[in-house]
Amino acid sequence: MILAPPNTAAETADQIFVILRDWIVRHVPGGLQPIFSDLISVVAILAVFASLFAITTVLERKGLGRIQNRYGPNRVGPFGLLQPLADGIKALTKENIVPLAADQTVYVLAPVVLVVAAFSMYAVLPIGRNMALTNLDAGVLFFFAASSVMELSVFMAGWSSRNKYSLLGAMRAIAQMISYEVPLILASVTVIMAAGSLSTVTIVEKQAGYTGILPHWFILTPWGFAGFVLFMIATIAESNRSPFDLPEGESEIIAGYFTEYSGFKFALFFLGEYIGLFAMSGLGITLFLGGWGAPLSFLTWVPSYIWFFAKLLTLIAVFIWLRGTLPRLRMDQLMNFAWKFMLPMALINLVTVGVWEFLPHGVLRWLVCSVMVVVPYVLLGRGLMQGWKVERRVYKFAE
Amino acid sequence: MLFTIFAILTLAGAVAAISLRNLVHSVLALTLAFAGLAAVYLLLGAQFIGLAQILVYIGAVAILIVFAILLIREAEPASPSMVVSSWVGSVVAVLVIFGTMAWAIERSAITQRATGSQAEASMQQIGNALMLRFALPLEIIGLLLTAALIGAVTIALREKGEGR
Amino acid sequence: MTPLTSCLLLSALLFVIGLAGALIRRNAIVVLIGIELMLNAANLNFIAFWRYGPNSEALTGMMFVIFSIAVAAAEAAVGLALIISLYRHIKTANIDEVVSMSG
Amino acid sequence: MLGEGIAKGLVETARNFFGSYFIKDRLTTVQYPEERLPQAEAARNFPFLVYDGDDWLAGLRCVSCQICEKECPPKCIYIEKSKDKKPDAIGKPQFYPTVFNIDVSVCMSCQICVEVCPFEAIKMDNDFELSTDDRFCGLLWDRHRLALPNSHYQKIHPTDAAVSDAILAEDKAKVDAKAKAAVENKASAATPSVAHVDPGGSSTQ
Repeated sequence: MILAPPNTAAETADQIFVILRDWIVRHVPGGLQPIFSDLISVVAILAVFASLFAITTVLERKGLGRIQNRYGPNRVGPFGLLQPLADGIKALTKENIVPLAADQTVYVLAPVVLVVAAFSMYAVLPIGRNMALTNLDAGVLFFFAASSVMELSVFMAGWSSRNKYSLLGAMRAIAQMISYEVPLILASVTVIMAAGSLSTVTIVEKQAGYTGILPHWFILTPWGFAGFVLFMIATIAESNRSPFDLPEGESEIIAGYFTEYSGFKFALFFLGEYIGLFAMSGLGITLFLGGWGAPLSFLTWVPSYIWFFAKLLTLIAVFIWLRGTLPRLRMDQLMNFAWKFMLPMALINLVTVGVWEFLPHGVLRWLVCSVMVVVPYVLLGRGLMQGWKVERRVYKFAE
Repeated sequence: MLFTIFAILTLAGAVAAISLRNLVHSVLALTLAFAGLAAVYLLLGAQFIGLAQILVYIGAVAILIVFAILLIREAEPASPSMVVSSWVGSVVAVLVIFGTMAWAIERSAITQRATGSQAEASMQQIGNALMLRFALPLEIIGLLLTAALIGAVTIALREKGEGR
Repeated sequence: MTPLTSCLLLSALLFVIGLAGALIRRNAIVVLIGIELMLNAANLNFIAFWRYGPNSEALTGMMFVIFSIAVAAAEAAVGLALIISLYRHIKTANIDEVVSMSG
Repeated sequence: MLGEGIAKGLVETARNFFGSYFIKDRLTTVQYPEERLPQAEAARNFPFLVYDGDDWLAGLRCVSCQICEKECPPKCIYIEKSKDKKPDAIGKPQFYPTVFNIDVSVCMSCQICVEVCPFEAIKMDNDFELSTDDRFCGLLWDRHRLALPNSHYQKIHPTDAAVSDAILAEDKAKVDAKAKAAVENKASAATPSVAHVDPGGSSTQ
């Protein structure tokens, strides 16, 4: 889309990439212009998020190291910042092993399907003002459709490897992904109800205003906060990250569904997993954290894409923090948590949104909705923890 | 042009789905057919249906079938024949049915007088239709899904005294 | 060939492929796959008639497909539960061997 | 309440993360090739042959009795005895090893060779950086490479070295006393002039 020329310096900085793209597109013959415009955006998204993946791997290892009283990687380049490069070279030069018993076609196809599905989620993600690749009418639905394809690729990888650990990992992963997809979608439905639209761009626009200096983000409502927490927990579970990393629990089933993958294909799996995580976090930002909007009204001069990536990096930092803190769940705990806590909470949250929309603006609806969220949380939490005996562990043979 | 490509994709997937010996392969071919069909829906302007198709059929039904295959451990059936004993009659019946349908489509007047209206359904319209005009069917579908859920669990549950 | 005709032909082909799978193959799961294909063929018909037929703003065809997808999901769940139950009783998913009631 | 423990854990890890930038105790890693922890005195890794004086060949304490070769559990020691004799640490004429090889890749650092050696000739070194890119010759250490002066032993294991030196000194004293007694016996038995020719004289004392 060609826009009117910007007026102020801040606006130019905000739209710099859009202007740049339009400028490049103008030098292309007329018939090819729309395709070329999309192509540039796609290439930019691929490049930006692939490098974000590289940065995240090194940040994650350094952060986890600091949490565990040690330095992370600090040998390759200054502060170990070139570590992803070294890892990439290693992955590319490693021998590309395909097990003899493996189902060749499916085995090779699985990582490709995963990466394609993960990247296709970015098509509807607004990473800045006027910076969504497409503004689909059913954007959120598209997002979940793409993410559901990832389950299939996990199954393909696990089944085609002909390895019991791969298959077990795939079964676990699919069971987990299906279980947590339900609260994930239900948590998003709250926002869809409040915004009255499935289009990601519209949802961001609905959160654009300010009251005083505080923005109209959905997270700043009782149901939005609960929804955000549910959404993020489900996101972690969907992308098989710690503490929900049972499908690839190294101590139990080696590496789960990508046990048999090596070299470049393994790197693709790794990439796909992180890209999926970023996409899901991006959707969380879009739905609850106001997308590319500034957090305070006097900060609106900062370019929109900077806010998006600042929020994304904050969420990534939280993921790393959680990974460094929490132990892995057991399978029964995982399923109990999904079906006995997340699902009822998401359903109650759905009702809360309805109440919120019907009650008049004011203190009353804050009070009612807070109670509607907090009371079930306490009760469900108590129910979930019933039968737990938290006591100091006695070591039989130590001391 | 695009329609032809997606149609071929769908048909190839469908044929592979019913003809491959390995059951998991046939499910993967089935997902190909579903994806092709979703693309056809998108091409026809039914965005919601196309995406719901991917979400439900690829994300749920295909995965469900795959799980069932793994549970009954018969991914590669050992039996020499893949087809039922009475397959000749079935083939004849299928061909007759296709002939009839093709003949009907060719001769039908409705295909000639199709208006080709370009109206696309926005999410707003679909939502309104579901919540107002089709509210009762929606509720019934919800009831049906719940019933199916409970029914499926009841059927598949291990019966008492049947333990390994 | 008008667009509607090609859609209907695709749907008919899909239907007979599904029918062939349901009638010819011995494995119960392939039969289920065939049934799913037939349902999809019907969905395609609805969409095609919604798109090219009169009164497309009423969205009747679309609604039909939405409900049909929901029904298909329920059908798949129950069907697979039946197949698993069957397998547990007679240790096979081969429908030729399920003959205990044929006398 | 649900989430309480999670919050506590998060606080703890956050303290670790930020503390690692300021507090030494929260970042205990030692950057190995550049920094090293001091080794404990009892640290041991691989045997070496002790020699006295400056000439490694002349000063080797080993008399090639081959007890260590026989006792070595993985049989990583190979010794060839010399045909001639030379005076050892305490002055007795003894055989010496013409070949004394230890295979680094086979040695399991058990210290049995040290325990059985009656001559204080083989001791454990604390050097652990033995890796090499030459997997044949680089891992088979000959007597020259194994020989290290007693001063090195005194430096790395001062307590053990003191004990070992005391034993040697005692032995030497015994030998000297015996030699003196022999000399005196001889002197009393034979002509006194012979005593001046005897090479086993107690010149050091």
